[in-house]
Amino acid sequence: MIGLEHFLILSAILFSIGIYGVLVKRNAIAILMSIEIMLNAVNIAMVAFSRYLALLTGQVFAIFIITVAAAEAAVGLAIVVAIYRSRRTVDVGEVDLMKW
Amino acid sequence: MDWAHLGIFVVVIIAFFLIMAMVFIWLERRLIGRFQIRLGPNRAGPFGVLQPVADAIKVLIKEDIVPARGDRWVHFLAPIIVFTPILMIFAVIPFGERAILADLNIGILYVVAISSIGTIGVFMAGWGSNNKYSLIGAMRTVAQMVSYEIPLVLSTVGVVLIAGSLSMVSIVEGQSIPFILLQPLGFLIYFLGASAEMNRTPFDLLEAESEIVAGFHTEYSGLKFAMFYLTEYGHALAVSAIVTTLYLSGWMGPGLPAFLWFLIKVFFVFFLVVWVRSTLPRFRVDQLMGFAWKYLFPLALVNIFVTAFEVLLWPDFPWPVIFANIFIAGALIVLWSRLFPLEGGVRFDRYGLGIAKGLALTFRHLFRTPITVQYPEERLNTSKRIRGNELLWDDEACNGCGACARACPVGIINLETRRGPEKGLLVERLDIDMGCCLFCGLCVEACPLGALFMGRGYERATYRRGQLVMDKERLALAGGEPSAYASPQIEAALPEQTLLVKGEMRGSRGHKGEGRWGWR
Amino acid sequence: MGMEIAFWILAALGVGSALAVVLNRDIFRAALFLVFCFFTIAGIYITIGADFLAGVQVLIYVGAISILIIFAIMLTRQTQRGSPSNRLPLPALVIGLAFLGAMVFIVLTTNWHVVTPLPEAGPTTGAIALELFDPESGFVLPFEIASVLLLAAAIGAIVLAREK
Amino acid sequence: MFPEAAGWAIFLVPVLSFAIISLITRPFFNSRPRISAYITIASISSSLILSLWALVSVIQAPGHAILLEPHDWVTIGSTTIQVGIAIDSLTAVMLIVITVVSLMVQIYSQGYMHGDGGYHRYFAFMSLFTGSMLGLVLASNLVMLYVFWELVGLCSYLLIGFWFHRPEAARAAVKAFLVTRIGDFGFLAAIIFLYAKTGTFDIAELYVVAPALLSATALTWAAIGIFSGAVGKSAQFPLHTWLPDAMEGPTPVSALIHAATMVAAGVYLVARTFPLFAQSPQAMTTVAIIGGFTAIFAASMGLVMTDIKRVLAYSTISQLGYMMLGLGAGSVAFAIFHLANHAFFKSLLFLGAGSVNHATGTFDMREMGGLKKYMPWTYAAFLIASLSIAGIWPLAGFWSKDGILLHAWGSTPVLFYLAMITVFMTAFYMFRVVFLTFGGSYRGGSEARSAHALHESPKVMLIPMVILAILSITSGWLPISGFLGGESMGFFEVLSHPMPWVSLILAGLGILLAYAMYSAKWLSPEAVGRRFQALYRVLWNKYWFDELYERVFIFSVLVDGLFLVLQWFDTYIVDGLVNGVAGATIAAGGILRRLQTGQLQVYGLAIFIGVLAIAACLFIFAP
Repeated sequence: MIGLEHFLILSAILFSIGIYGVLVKRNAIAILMSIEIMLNAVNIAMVAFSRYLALLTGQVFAIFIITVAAAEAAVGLAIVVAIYRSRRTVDVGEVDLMKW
Repeated sequence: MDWAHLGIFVVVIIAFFLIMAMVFIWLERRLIGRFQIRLGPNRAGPFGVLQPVADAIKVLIKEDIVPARGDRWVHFLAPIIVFTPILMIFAVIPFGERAILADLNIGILYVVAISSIGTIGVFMAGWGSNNKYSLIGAMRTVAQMVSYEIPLVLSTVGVVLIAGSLSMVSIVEGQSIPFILLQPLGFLIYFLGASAEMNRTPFDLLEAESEIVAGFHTEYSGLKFAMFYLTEYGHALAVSAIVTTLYLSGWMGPGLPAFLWFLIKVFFVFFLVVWVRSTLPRFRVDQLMGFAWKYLFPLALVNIFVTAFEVLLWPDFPWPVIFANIFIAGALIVLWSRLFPLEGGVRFDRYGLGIAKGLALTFRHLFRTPITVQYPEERLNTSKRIRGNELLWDDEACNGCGACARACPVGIINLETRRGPEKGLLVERLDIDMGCCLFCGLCVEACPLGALFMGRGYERATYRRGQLVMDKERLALAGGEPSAYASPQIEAALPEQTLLVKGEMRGSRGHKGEGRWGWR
Repeated sequence: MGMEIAFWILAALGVGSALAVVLNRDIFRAALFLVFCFFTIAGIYITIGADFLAGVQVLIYVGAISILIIFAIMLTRQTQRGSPSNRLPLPALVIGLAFLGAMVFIVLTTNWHVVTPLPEAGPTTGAIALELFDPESGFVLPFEIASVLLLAAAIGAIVLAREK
Repeated sequence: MFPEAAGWAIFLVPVLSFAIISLITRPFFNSRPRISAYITIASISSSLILSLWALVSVIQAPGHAILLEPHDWVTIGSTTIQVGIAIDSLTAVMLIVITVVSLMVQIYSQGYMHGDGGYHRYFAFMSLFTGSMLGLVLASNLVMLYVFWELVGLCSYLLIGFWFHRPEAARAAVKAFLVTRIGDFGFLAAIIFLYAKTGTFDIAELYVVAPALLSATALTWAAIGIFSGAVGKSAQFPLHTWLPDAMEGPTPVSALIHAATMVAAGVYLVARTFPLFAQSPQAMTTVAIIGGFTAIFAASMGLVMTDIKRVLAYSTISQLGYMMLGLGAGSVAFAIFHLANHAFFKSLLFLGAGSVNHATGTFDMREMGGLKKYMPWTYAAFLIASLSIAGIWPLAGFWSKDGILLHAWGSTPVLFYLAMITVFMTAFYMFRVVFLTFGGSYRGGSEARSAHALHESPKVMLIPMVILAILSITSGWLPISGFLGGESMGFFEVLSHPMPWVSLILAGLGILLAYAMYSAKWLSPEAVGRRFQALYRVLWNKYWFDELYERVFIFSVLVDGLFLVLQWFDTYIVDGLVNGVAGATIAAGGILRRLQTGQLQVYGLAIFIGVLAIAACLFIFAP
């Protein structure tokens, strides 16, 4: 029988993969993709809670998370494109104007 | 519903899909033919119904070309990813009262979600081809599809509001009045949006050969191309089915069995699609996005507001609402196009009448006799002065003066003579290489005795170039019919030119004798 | 039973495609794997009985966000350079594993007060709508704020990405 | 019975008029400036009617006072600040004086300000001023009184600087504001001191409580503190320097604010808190000395000024000194009586000066002359006011001035002698003005005005002047002093005393001297000036008080003394502290900035490590 723990651990695995991607990738778009994985992992946990605790609020929260993720993707990618326009790179290692 | 039942249903749906796609391919070609006063494919099988099969066989045995340095896997997966979602849409199409694979209670959402996957496939096709035209075409196509998807989805919200459910079955059952009457504006927006989603005329400029090669599937051939082709018609089928379900009360109808009603409506919608395609010209690329964002999108929003308002006020939708909605739709379309003209000043209140006229014209064409020539059986009624691809030589009249050989600008007339018994010249040899002939007719004009003529024949195909070299026997006048070119006496003798086609006179009954397609 | 098998398959595919996203050097393929990952997650929603959310997941993530990401990839023309790693793979791996360990530990040691027996999974669309828009305890205000956020994000994205 | 709402309405109606003008008519009816004038006049008229009602009620009320319960305004901890109004005979007289003079001035202003770009603004400020002034006299507690005290100061500032595009006006406005602030500081300190000692702001309560709770010294200081506010507001020595400069404002403003009402607020304040002063002989003496000295001191400067408004300004200071002298001599009744009379004739003098200016375009008397012919009404009004201020029987000024002189004789004879000299000086300089302005022949005016351009002012300006002239004659006949608790004198009976004769003779001598010098030319003013050249220079330069304040006090004491110390403190202690902190931060930042690599993912790593650490801490330390 599949229990809540299964979904939560799946969520944890995806979240950790996302963390790894965020920390490792050089390409800003790849980082955004990893963040999307993390958000999806959270959503899985939310939906699993809503099912196993019989509270629909979890799914409502998932919807809000999706909304925010869409906004984040739009703005984030627009920023990446804008950075690419001005600096001809999307390597976050090369975008370090804010140091010192 | 047990597994066996499910499996059978899936097989039935796939079969239905494939057959209907083929029927649609045939139907579209035939219909476009008739809209354009042609016949369309009519050779393979009765009325050409086997044409799609023949096409399929042809395509299956074609070579599958993968571009060098292309992304092989992406290139391979793209047609599948484009094709599969279209097939999956049919899972929620109610063909009859209980003839539905899965009556999901998120029916429309499912349709919208699934059909959005196809865009990824288009992208993959463009990317995997490693061809800049493919990629640009793919990106433009995707941009177009995404843009038109928004008004499309929004227009379905009106239906959902009235039906109070996302489930397709509930929507059909909710249509005591077909929703096309309650949602005329929504129907129009959905129809136009879906046409754009399918990349159909007038929204097909991104895969139009004259614009950008063939768009994202430029580099596809063989079976993979067939998949795209099948997808196109499958998509048309799906859209027709969805429009039927959402706006035309699905399977419901008096008298006939449910499935038949469904089919009739599907064909009707497809007929509309083809009708529009065969009538309207393409959009200009700068107007394409503007139409979606400035015209369809706001109107779809207004439609939602109006519908929501009506749902609140009159939950059971009395019939006067129909007229109110039709009036609102008309007023909105006219006002909106007046207020926000597209680039280049395209205003639909100005062109609307033209569109209607064009549709009426193509519709009238349906009832006209096609002017297609069934070639080997029927021949064109050629011009009196036609310069056919042959020359005719009158052995009796020729005195071997060689004027023709001197006049020939390309020097292909090879004339050998010898002294004859009455001091005249006898033609020993006359070879003309018709493979090099310009058909300029200078030789005919140069002949002082009228011994050389252009011929009326135009069907001289050979397997070798050498066989095109005519000798005396083959040039003999007796073998052909001389043209009236440079020969007034022959022209006078010929019957009056009528229509292009021999035999029975063809063409519109309304235009009989006007010679609109030929020379008198 | 069928749902269990589906869960295991989908979970494996999801984790695999997520790994492919972070490990693949070809950014375009990574994006495709991301799409696939989203898709498997939609499938997992179905196995939990969240059908509406599955539809939303496909519509938003597969249909919109992925397209956005692929467009961004195309616009930034970084495909030749691929998506290499930086100098931190090892620390990142350690952190990721530590997170995983911590979360798994917490998941396994917490009493979640799961409802037993589990209620039958029914259609969720209407229920979610009631939950969202219930005038008493609903989320009408957050919903409105979310729509304003989306509008702001859309306008902001246009302004940011516009060629000057 | 007088309703409380009517009492509040007296000062709130003009404030409302201010709000209407600034919020409605100024933005929306900018092209119809007369609306603002009408609104102002209507509001002040209603205040006048209500004030008359209040006066009648006060006369009928037992003890000549209407007692109204105050309302709580702000409660901070145990401190409750109340607002309330109280109407007694003093207030009632002040109300009538303020509303009458204000109404006259507003009517007059319609003509005087005609065509000015700031018409709306002018009437808005005037409404606000009148409302504030009425609130000042109505206030039943010191806090509210102080609020209105500052509000009238603000209005004064705004109206002196009404033509703010003129640098002199802007400077004069700032000067007035700052100089009065010095006095206000003492006043505020006294309020706080009194509250700290007695726990109440209510004036009526203070009458009873303060003498009981405060030691004699403390009471003296409190009284002196209050008096310092009065010194600032009433331009008494040594804070008198702002009032002559305040003449940069429009002349009706000078008439209303800087002659009749606001400057008299100091006198009113002392009168209002007189029970406190009465307990302290030292304070009374201080008031009397400052008043008496200011009277002669200002009058002496008025002798030589050539600007008509400045003469009037010094005259005002001098007359205010009289009032202070009267207060110091212990006669509230005569001080206020004189205040009322002075309000009428001095505002009339200013309006007359404004009328003259309206005709000639200048305030310099050397360029006037001979206006009697062209402006008979103005001349008549001005002459009446001059006679009144000179104290000629039976005009208004005579009655109150002689009352004060009588009391001064009773308390401190030295001041009485000074006051007598001042009477002479007053008569002299006022008639100097009369003869220079109206006598002789016309001397030019400002450049653009030739003699045939001279004309009498329009009726809207003349009618207020006529009414004020009538009041300048008759207000002395009213039993105001009796009403205020002093003795009244019979109309002819007063002439049976020797004292009035002395002052009348001195005034007559002053007039005679002025006639001799400026009309009959028996004595040449230039010759007299040369004869007393040293004195003339002193007077002409106003005893160098402006220079004293500016050079010595501001530059030497403040800028070179105190400010240097403060600057040293600021530079080395305060800045040193701040810079030290900043330097330390920079140094620390120099070390820590190595951590900021700009590499996003390093930060991300740190964040995740931090999250893990927090989770670990929660796990380890949570119960």
